[in-house]
Amino acid sequence: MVLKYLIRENAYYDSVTLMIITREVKKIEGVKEVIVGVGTELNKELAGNLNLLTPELQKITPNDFFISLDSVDNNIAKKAFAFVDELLSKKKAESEDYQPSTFESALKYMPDANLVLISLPGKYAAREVKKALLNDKHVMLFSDNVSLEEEMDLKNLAKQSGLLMMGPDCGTAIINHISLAFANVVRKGPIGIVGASGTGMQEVTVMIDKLGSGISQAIGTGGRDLKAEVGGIMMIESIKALQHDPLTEVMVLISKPPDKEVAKKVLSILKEGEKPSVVYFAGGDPGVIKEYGSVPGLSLEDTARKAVAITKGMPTEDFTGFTVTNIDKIIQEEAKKLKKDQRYIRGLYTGGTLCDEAMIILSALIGDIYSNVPLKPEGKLSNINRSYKHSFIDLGDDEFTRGKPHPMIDPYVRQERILSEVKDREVAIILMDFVLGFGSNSDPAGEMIPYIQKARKIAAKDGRHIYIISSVCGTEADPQSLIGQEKKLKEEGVIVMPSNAQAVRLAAAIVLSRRNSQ
Amino acid sequence: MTKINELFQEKLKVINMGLESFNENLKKQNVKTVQVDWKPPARGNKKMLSLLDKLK
Amino acid sequence: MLLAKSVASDLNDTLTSKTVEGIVHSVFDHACNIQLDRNSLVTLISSKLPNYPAAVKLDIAEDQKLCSFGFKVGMKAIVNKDEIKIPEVCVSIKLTGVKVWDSAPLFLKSKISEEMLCENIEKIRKLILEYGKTEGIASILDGNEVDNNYKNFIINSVKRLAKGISDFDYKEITEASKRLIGLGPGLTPAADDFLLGILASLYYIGYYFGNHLESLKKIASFIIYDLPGRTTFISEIMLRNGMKARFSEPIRDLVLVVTNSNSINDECVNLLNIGGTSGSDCAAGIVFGGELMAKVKILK
Amino acid sequence: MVQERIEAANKKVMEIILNGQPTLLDIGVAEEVIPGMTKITILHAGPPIKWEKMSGPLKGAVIGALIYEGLAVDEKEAAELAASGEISYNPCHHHKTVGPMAGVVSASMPVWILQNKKYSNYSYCTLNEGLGKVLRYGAYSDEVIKRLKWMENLLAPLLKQALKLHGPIDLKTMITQALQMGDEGHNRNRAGTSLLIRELAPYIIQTKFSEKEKIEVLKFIDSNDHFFLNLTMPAAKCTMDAVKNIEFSTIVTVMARNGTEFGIRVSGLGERWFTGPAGIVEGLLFPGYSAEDANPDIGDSVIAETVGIGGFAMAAAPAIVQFVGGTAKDAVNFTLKMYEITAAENNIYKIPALDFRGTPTGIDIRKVVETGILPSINTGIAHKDPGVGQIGAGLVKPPMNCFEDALQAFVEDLETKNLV
Repeated sequence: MVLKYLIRENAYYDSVTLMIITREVKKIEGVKEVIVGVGTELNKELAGNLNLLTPELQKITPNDFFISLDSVDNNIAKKAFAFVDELLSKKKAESEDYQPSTFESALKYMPDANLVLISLPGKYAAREVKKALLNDKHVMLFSDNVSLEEEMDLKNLAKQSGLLMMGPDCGTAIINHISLAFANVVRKGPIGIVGASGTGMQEVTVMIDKLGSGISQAIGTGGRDLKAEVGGIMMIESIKALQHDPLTEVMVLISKPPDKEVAKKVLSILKEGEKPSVVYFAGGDPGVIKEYGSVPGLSLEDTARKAVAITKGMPTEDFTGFTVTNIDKIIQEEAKKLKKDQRYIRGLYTGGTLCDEAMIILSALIGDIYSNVPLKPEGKLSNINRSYKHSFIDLGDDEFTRGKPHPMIDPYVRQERILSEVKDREVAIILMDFVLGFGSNSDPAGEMIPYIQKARKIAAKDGRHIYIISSVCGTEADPQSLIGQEKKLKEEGVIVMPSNAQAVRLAAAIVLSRRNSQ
Repeated sequence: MTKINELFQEKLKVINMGLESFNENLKKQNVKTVQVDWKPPARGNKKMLSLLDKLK
Repeated sequence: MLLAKSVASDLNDTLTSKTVEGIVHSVFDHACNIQLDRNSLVTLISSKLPNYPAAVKLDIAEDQKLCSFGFKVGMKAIVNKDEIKIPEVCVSIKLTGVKVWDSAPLFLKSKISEEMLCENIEKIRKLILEYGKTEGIASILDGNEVDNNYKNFIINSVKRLAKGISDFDYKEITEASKRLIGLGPGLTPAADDFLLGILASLYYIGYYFGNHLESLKKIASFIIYDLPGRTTFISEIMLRNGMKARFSEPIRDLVLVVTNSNSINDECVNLLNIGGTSGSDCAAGIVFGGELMAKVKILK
Repeated sequence: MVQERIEAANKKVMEIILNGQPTLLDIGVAEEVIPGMTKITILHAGPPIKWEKMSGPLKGAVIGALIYEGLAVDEKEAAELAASGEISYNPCHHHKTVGPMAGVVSASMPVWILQNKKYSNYSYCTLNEGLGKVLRYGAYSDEVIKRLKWMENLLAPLLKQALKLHGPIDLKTMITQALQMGDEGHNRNRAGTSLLIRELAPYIIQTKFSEKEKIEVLKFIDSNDHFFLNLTMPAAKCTMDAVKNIEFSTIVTVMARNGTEFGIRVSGLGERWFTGPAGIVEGLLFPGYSAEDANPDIGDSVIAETVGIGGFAMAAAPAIVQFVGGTAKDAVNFTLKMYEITAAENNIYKIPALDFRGTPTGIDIRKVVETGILPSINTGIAHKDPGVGQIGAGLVKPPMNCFEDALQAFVEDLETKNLV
C-alpha cells in the first residue's frame, strides 16, 4: 500500500469538479481509497480515520485543497495524480473568434464599424487607410513610416468625406471615452483636446483627471499635421468638430511649434468658434496665441490647470511651481548629499513629448541640454548611447526602437541605460517618466525597480548617492493603477512628483541649489 | 452635423488591423471589434502585386 | 461599464460610502467572490444564478461566464456603495439605482395543517433520494448504514445535534456542530450545506410552530458558535448569514412552500440543482431539521 | 475595364456552377461510354504524368489495371508493359472522368454515368471498391483483382438494374441533405452513403438477382462509408465542366493530384494545367504508420473543394474535426477562411452550423494570390508503397505557384489581346 497526497494552497474548486474527481479516481484500478477536499479540521480527521493522513496534510488550512489516496503501488498513484491534474487544469478551450483576412472581409462581419484602427507596417498602411476612408470609416493610423505625400492625400480624402483621419504616427486618442492605442482611463468632462503628440495628450488628460475634471474627446492628428505641407488639415477639422460638440466647453490644443502660417490659420479657426481654449505649442511663442485670444499653456501641466480653471470660471494663472509642500527643505537637504563632481541631470524618457517638455523647462533654468532629439541642432549627442553633461534621451525615438518594441511596452533599453548612466561620476540626478494606461507595459515601475536597485549599488560602491526623480503619467482607473505604481517607486526611495513639469523643476532646483552653495 | 460629430454620438465599433493588443484593450473596454488577420498582399511578392494591379 | 441586475439587501452593511479595498478570493464560471476583510464578502454572480445573501447579480448575457471578464484570484477590488471596481481588468460595476433583492427572512402566517407540513417534508426526502446527488451527505436520509465515508463520520454527531436542539442544550449543540462544520469537499463543505438547511428549517418551521424568534436565533447561534477557522471563508460567511436567517432564493422558496403550500416539487428540484452536491446536502438539512422541529414543536 | 470583364465573366461562371444539376443516370462500361477510351488507355488522377514519374500507389494501380484487363499475367509483365510505351496514359479529367486516389480507370471497368441536366454535359467515375487493399491505393494482389471482377460481374449489373427501376437520381439534393447530416462530402461520406442505400434498397430488392446476391451487394455498400464519394466527385465534375472555358473568368474549374504533382485549371484559361509539387497531407495517421510512410497528395477527389464542399464545408462535419486537429469552432473557422478566396456562397449546399450559410464556392485565383490563403483540402493519405492502402486522413494545401503561374498566364493572355 502506498499513501500519496497532493496539496494546492489557496485553491478552490467547485463541488462538481471535486465530485467528478472523487468518482473517477475511485474507478482507477488499484486505488483503494481516496479523499478530496479542503483542509478543514474535520476533513483531516476523516482522512485520518481512513488512514489517508500524512504529517504534511496535518498542517494545511481550510484555504488549501488536498487529495490523498491509498493505492497498490507508486505507478497507480502517479497515474491517478496525472489524471487529477488533467481534470483540475482542464481549461475549456477558449474558442477563438474568426479573424477575417482582409479589410473588405472584415466589413462583411461588421458593416456598421465606424472606426478602423491601423497599426500595420507603414509601407502597407496607406493602402488600407484609403480603403477604410472610401468605405466611409473614420481612421486612426498608428503606423509610422508613411510618406508625407501619402499623409496629405489621405487627409485630403478624409476631409472631403468629412471623416477623421488620425495619424500617421498617432499613438493616443480617446474617442467617446474609449482609449485607443496608448491612452489613459480618464473621467468624462467638458474639455476637448486635439493633439499632435501622444504622450503630451496622455499627460494633459491625466492632469485634467487629477484636477477632478474630465475630457469629452481627445483627438490625435499625428506629429506632422501642423507642418506647412499638411497645413493642419486634421487639426482644423477636429477643432471644428469639437466646436460643434455640445459636450465640449473648453478646447485644448497640443503640438510642437507649428509652421507659422499654419499656426495662424489654426488659431484663427479656434477664435471663430468662440469656445475658450488653451494652446500648448511646446516651446513656441506664447505671443501669437494670446493675439488670437487663446490662453497659452506653459507646460503640459500648466495647460491642463488652465483648461480646468476655465471650466470652473476661475482665472487662468501661470503655474511654474510645485504642488508638493516643504519643497524648499527637500531641495536643500537633497542637494547636500551630492558629491562635488555630481553636477548633471540625465533624463531617460519613454514619452517623446515628455522628454521635449523636460528639455524646454530645463534649458530655461540651467542652460544647455544634450539629446538624441535636441531642441537645437548643436545639442545633438554625437553618440546617442553615451550621455554628455545634462543629457535627455527619448528612448522611444526611431534610433532606439528600430526592430524593437517601444520602451513604453518593453523597458529593456532603459533598464540597460540606467546602469551605464550611473557609472558616470558626474551624474547627480536621473529623471524618468512612467507612462501608464492602455497600451503600456502592465507594470512599468515594477520592471524598473530591480535596475534602480542595481544602479544604486553601483553608485554606493563609489560612495555616491544618486537621486532618482520621476513622475507617473496615469490615473487610478488605469489598468496599472497610479497609486500602486507610485507606491512601488516611493518604496525604493524614488522621488515621485505629481507631474513631469514638477519633476523637472525639482531636478533643476537641486542642481542649482548645489551650484549656489559651492 | 459632420460625420465626425455623428461619430461622437455613436457607440464605437472598431475594425482593428495590426497589433492584437490594441484589440484586446478595446475588448476590455467592452468595445465591439473585429480583428483582421492581416497579411501583406500577395505575401509581399512584388511581381504578383503588379499582376493583380493590372487586373484592377 | 457593467450593470448589476440586483444587489442583496444585506450588502447595505458591507458596502458603505467609504471606499475599501478587497481581493478576488475565488473565481468560478458563474460566481466570483471578493473578500473585503476577515468578516465580509461580496459575491458577483452571473445572471444565471439565483439571488443569495451578499451577492451582486450582474446584468450580463445568460451564458456569459465570469471568467470571460478576466477575473483572477488575488486581483485587487475597490468597492463602495456605488461601485465595485476591479481595475486590473477594467471592470467597473455600477451599483447606484440597482434593484435590491431583499435577503431578509420572510415569515408568513401559514394556513396549512401540520399534517400537510409533514407530508411536504416527506416529499422532499423522496425527491432527494430519487433525484438528488448523494455523493455528499444527503444519503444520511436513507437510513442505511455503510456506503459513504462522510455519512459514517457524521451520523453520531447529527444524532447528538438533534438531541441538543430538542433539549435546548447549548453545550451539546456546539459540541455536535463542531463535529460537522467543515466536513466534505468543495468550497462549501457538504456538512456546512447540511447545517445551513437545518438553520432554514429551524427558523421557518420553528416559526410555523409558533416559536419565538429570539429562542430560534439562540439555537442558531449555538450551531455556528465554533465557526471561525473550521471551514472555508466562503462557507463561514454563508453560515453566518444562515444564523441571521438570511438564505438564498431557492432555499427560502423551498422552506416557504413547505410551510405554506401543498405543492413543493418545483422549489425542491430548483434547490437540488444548485452546485454539485450543495443543493442536495442543504435539502437534506431542511428535511432533517424539519422533522426535528415537527417532533419538538415548541422549544422550551 | 478589365476588372469589369472579369467580374462579369465570373458572375456568369458562378451562375452556371450554382445552376448545375448533377444527376445520376446509369452505369456503363468505361470503354463503351467514356469518350476516347480504348483497350490500351489507362486513365489516372491528376494532371498528365509519364510512367517513370508516377508515385508508388499510382504505379501499383496501373499494374493492377493491366492485370485486371488481362493485358498482363503478373506484376513483372504488367510493369514491363506499363513502361513499354504501348499504354496510353491520360488524366481522367481529359475524359470527363474523375477518380479517387490513383484514379485508375481501364476499359472494362464499370462506371457511373452522370449528367448535368441543366447544361447536358456528362461525367463518369468508377464505383468505390471499399476500404483496405484496393486498386485506388495501388494494391494489385489477387483479392483486389477478384473484387474488381466481382464489381464488374455483379455489383454493377445489379445496381444498373436497380437504377433503371428507380430512374435518375438528383444528386445535388442528396449531397445537400448529406451536408446537413454531418458529411462534408470528401472525408466523410457516411450520411451520403446511407441516403443512397435508402434510395436504392427498394429497387435493389426488385431486381432479378438472387436473394444472396442482393444481400451481398447491400452489405458491400453498407460496409464502405465512402461509397458515395464516387458519386459526389462526378457530380462536382459535371458541374464544373460546364464552365471549363469561359473567357476572362478567374475561377478555378479543376484541382487534381496525381501523387507527384498538384494541378489546377482556370475557366478563362481553358484546358491548360498549372502544376506544382504535390504536398504531404497533414493529419491523423492510423496506428502503426509514420509520416515517412505517406505518399504525397493524390487523387481527383479535390474536385469536391473546387465545387465548394469537402474542406470548404468543414463546418458541416464536426465529427471529423480531429482530422484537422481541433474543435468544432476550428472547423467553423476553416470554412469561414474559405469565403476569403471564393466568389460566391452556394445557393443549395448549406451549413447548419453557420446558420445555413451557403458553402464558399468558386475559387478565384486573384483572391488566392492576393490574400495568400490557399484552399484547404480534406483528403485521405495513401501509403507510398503500392498496395498498402489508406494510412490516414487529414488536410492538405495546393502549392501556391499553381495559382501564381495561372495568374501570370491569365495576365499574359490579356496582354496578347491588348486588354491590359
